[in-house]
Amino acid sequence: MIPLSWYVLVSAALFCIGLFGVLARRNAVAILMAVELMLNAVNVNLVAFWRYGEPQAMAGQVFALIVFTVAAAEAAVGLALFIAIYRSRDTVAVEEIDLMKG
Amino acid sequence: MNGFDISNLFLSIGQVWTEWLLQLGLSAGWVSFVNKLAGAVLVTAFAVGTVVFTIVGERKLIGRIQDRLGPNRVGPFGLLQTVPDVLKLLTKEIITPANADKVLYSIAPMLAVASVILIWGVVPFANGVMGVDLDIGALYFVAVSSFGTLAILLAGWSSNNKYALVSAFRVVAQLISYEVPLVLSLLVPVLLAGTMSMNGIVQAQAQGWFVILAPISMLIFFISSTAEVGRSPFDLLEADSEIVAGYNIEYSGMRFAMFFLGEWIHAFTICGLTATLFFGGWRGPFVDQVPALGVIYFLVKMFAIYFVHIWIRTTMPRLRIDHLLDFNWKFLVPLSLVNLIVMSLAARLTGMPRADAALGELLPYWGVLLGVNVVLAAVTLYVLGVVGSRIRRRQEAAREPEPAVTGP
Amino acid sequence: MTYAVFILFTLMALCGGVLVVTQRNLVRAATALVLSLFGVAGLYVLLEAGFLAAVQVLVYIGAIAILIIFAIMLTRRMVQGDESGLNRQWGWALVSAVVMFALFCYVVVKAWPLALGAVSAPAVPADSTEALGLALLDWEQYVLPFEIASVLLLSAMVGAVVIAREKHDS
Amino acid sequence: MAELTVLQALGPLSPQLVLLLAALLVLGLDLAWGEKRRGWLPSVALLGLAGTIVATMSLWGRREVLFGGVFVVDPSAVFFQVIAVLATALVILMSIDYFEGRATYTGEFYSLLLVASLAITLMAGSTDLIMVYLSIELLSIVSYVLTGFMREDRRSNEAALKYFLYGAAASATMLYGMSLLYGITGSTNLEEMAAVLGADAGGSMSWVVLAAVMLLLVGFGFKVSAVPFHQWAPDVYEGAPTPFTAFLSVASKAGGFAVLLRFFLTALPDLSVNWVGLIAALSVMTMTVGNLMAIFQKNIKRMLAYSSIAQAGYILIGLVCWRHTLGAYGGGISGVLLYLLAYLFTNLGAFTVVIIVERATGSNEIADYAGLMRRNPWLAAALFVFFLSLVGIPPTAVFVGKLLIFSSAIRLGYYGLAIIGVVNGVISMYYYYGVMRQAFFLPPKEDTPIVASPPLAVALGVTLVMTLGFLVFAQPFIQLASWSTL
Repeated sequence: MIPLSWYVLVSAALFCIGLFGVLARRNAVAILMAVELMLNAVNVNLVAFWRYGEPQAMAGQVFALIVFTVAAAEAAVGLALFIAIYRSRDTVAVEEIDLMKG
Repeated sequence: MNGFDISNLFLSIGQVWTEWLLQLGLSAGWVSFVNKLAGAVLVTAFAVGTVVFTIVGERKLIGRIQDRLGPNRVGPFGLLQTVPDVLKLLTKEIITPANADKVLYSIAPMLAVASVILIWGVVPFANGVMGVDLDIGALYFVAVSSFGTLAILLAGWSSNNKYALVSAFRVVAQLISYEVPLVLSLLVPVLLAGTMSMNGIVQAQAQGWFVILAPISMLIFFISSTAEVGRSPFDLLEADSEIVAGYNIEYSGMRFAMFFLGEWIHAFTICGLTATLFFGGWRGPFVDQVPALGVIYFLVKMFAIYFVHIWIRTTMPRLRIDHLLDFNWKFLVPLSLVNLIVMSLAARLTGMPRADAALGELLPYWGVLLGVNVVLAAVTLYVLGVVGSRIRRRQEAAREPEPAVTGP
Repeated sequence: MTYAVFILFTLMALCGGVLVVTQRNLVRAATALVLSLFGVAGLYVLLEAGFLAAVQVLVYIGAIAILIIFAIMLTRRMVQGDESGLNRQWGWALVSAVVMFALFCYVVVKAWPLALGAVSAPAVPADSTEALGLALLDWEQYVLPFEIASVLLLSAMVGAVVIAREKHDS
Repeated sequence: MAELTVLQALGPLSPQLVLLLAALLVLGLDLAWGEKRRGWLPSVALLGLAGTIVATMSLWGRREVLFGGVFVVDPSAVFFQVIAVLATALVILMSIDYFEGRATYTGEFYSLLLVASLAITLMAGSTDLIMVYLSIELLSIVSYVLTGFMREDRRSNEAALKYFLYGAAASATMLYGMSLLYGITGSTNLEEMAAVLGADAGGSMSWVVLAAVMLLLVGFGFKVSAVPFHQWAPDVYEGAPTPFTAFLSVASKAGGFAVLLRFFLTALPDLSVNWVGLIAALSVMTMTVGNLMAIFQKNIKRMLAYSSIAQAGYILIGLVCWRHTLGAYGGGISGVLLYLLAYLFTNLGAFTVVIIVERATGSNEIADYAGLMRRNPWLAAALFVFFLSLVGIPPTAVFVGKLLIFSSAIRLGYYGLAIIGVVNGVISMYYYYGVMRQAFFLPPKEDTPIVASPPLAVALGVTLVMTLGFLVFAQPFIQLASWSTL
């Protein structure tokens, strides 16, 4: 069997890639995609811990399912916001959205 | 191993084949790998091979319905017509538009074909004769289908052509919307069978085909799967008279052929699923004694449903996009939700009959479920009638000031 | 064999991820996201969570990724910009991500051994999908999160419609 | 604890059920009633909240573990439920006139506001990481929508986008921490987690737990807007519809603290990692940065945003002093709870004034508060009282909270924290005085008097009375807070 730590490392790598995307991308949609990567990293962790912990107790899988649900809801609301903001100013580049500063 | 059993032809062939491989000196791990590979090749070959005949069959049928002869030149009765057609398509030049996104442009057709062939992995041809008997087969089908949407979306976008893009938008609107009633109606057989395994669903229909127990679900599934395939009257993703040919307008040669192939496979795949989920799949007389018969029953059912598809295709005009979406969101989705709730309540209240229940025990079960469906259908029709007449009255009231206008 | 499959899916997930955060073209980035998500689904299969793998494909690829691509297309004027997809502080972002990863590696390796041999885990019960379903509806387990999740979806739906709907011109 | 049957389990959940029903009812009535009777929707929502309070009161003093340990009802949860419901009711009063002619979908606003309130009540009782995460996200997602509710207002849009991006990233980070905690302890239940961590004698888990706690703090810190996770707050406070800004500053923050308290005191009480130091550092940064940045603000909503950040810093001191209990009334945690309640009335009062002025002048610039004294002396006086309370001058409401928190810090020997807190209070006087100077000593730009519409006047009256008479009126709450020390 593959050691648990391998999965956790893959998940850590995926999380850090997502983190980089969140910090470095200009476009709001791209940032959202990076956040999705982070959430996936979390899910890899959860499922791996479920598998190598107690597979009879479903906590990890339930948690992962809840993360799916939340991710879907978040994406829907986020994309609705992007569309609304795009209507009002033709850009979703985060640096150009700067009406308020201080 | 208990020798070769002709009544269970396919499983026996599998056994003989496996033993032969083992005798060749392969290790057990390799044998299972080779078996899986062979299974995949077989299923794919079946899917692709069937297309060759369904194309001819469909063209001839459409011809008859439209009072023509259809193809009749190549081979006996024109049966081999597809062969030169395929050759022609494959030898055409593959053109990539100058500003297309090349990577995505070439990925899209493969994805389109893959998504439908993958579905065949879980369709049972006979009891146990299937790619994999996943315990989540029904969910797998829905999941894999989503690649098809993605493929069309990518094809439309990467072609850098506005008609293709418009088509891609329609695709998202249509396919994603119709996926909702599709999944909701799919849940009813899952609920009645108590399993998501495709084979398990067929086995559960020993107590009556689900088309009898849940006809409304069957209708919803049938309608929304027609929309998923994008066939008339839901063929507006490629409405040739409006957006030339839709998402695949820029494609040619082999790549176009792949879209074409994917679409045709999808068309009868959906029929195979309808047969499996609602019409008892491989079930039929004497199938328990002679399991090999299941394949024949399954194919007969599948093509019978496919015939209805073609029939509809030739007789129904295309819908408009707003009508199409209205129909889905304002009719199909609410109906399938209500249907799901009602069916689960009814199934819960009557209780599932045992696997070996006699006819006398089964009849009340059938009666209740069928009765529930009839009542639900009656209520639906009544509501439709009331709403429809109200809308009509409003339209007439709006029309009155202009008596000069006639006709629709 | 399992290792090869693991490495394949890991590569899919990670390479897809890297493409997501570096690709300038957003539709390509979204396609890379699909690749990455598919790799993750593969990892679920390896972990014997088939149901989650199917849900991953269905929800993430079938809904979220398509929604994202759709939003990109709707707002497509900005997709074809010439500027780089990264902002000015991308160097710092890279450094912090790498440092973070190094820290995680340290922590993970301290807690869970890397060694290949002697890895064992209890077998997954055959009906784990059913167990999951029962856990979600069990009064002594997760029925409350399950119900709250539906409230969440409902409010998100109402909210998204309110926000994205075009102005009324009744 | 004994297992409960289905009906017995629904009883302790009745506040949440009533809230949910009210939210659905508002949504449904909005559809059914149409334009004409939409004006009644806030009343329906208020009625729902009244029902919730009644249901909450029936749980006074009870302790129940529900759904196999996913959710609990205890005095602390009840306390936060009260906070959530009071804040929501006041915010609804404040919004009735605010949206006139500004936003179309007011029915959805009230409905989603009730859902947000529901989310806070759930956060207060969650004892399972799954439930903690889910209720935080429910609050967040509804908050994104409500922040961007004025779709035609570009500031509102922009605020929502920023809130969304920061929030999504913060919650994903927090979630990663949760997954690590689950991995190391094998459970998502806070109690079980505490048991596993307590049994970990060799400290082999401490690295992972430390990493997980830091990741979790990103998410919790985001919700309570603690520095350095506060960047979203000023922009969001400025852009969001003002009533919702008020909600964010008190209710949403209280929810964050509810989770923070529950998590640290249930899952990590035995200091398997030294989280007290982390919280103390967070507290110092939050107070100082919040107060210093507030000085430079020209927009009152932004100023209140930074002030609200600083207040979170004071409250965190209370968590640092969690070990301290002082007779029947007091201790660090009681201090946190009472501080939050006092802050609720005070800050909502301040925002009520802001809304009244915004409706009259159409502006949120501090410069436009010039001559408020002449245009409406009551308003200026009320604002003065609220600011006194925010600084923590006796006998106003927040003074009580500050007293409890600082005295706990001194008793436990955290002199440094107490001194930084007091110094920060002095700094904060400076910017509050800036507004007061405009209001009392500078001539008005226009002479038209400012009048408050009836609902706003009611909100102002309630908050003012509670701010001034906190010691008198809050007796039951003080008692509840002293029970509530988990």
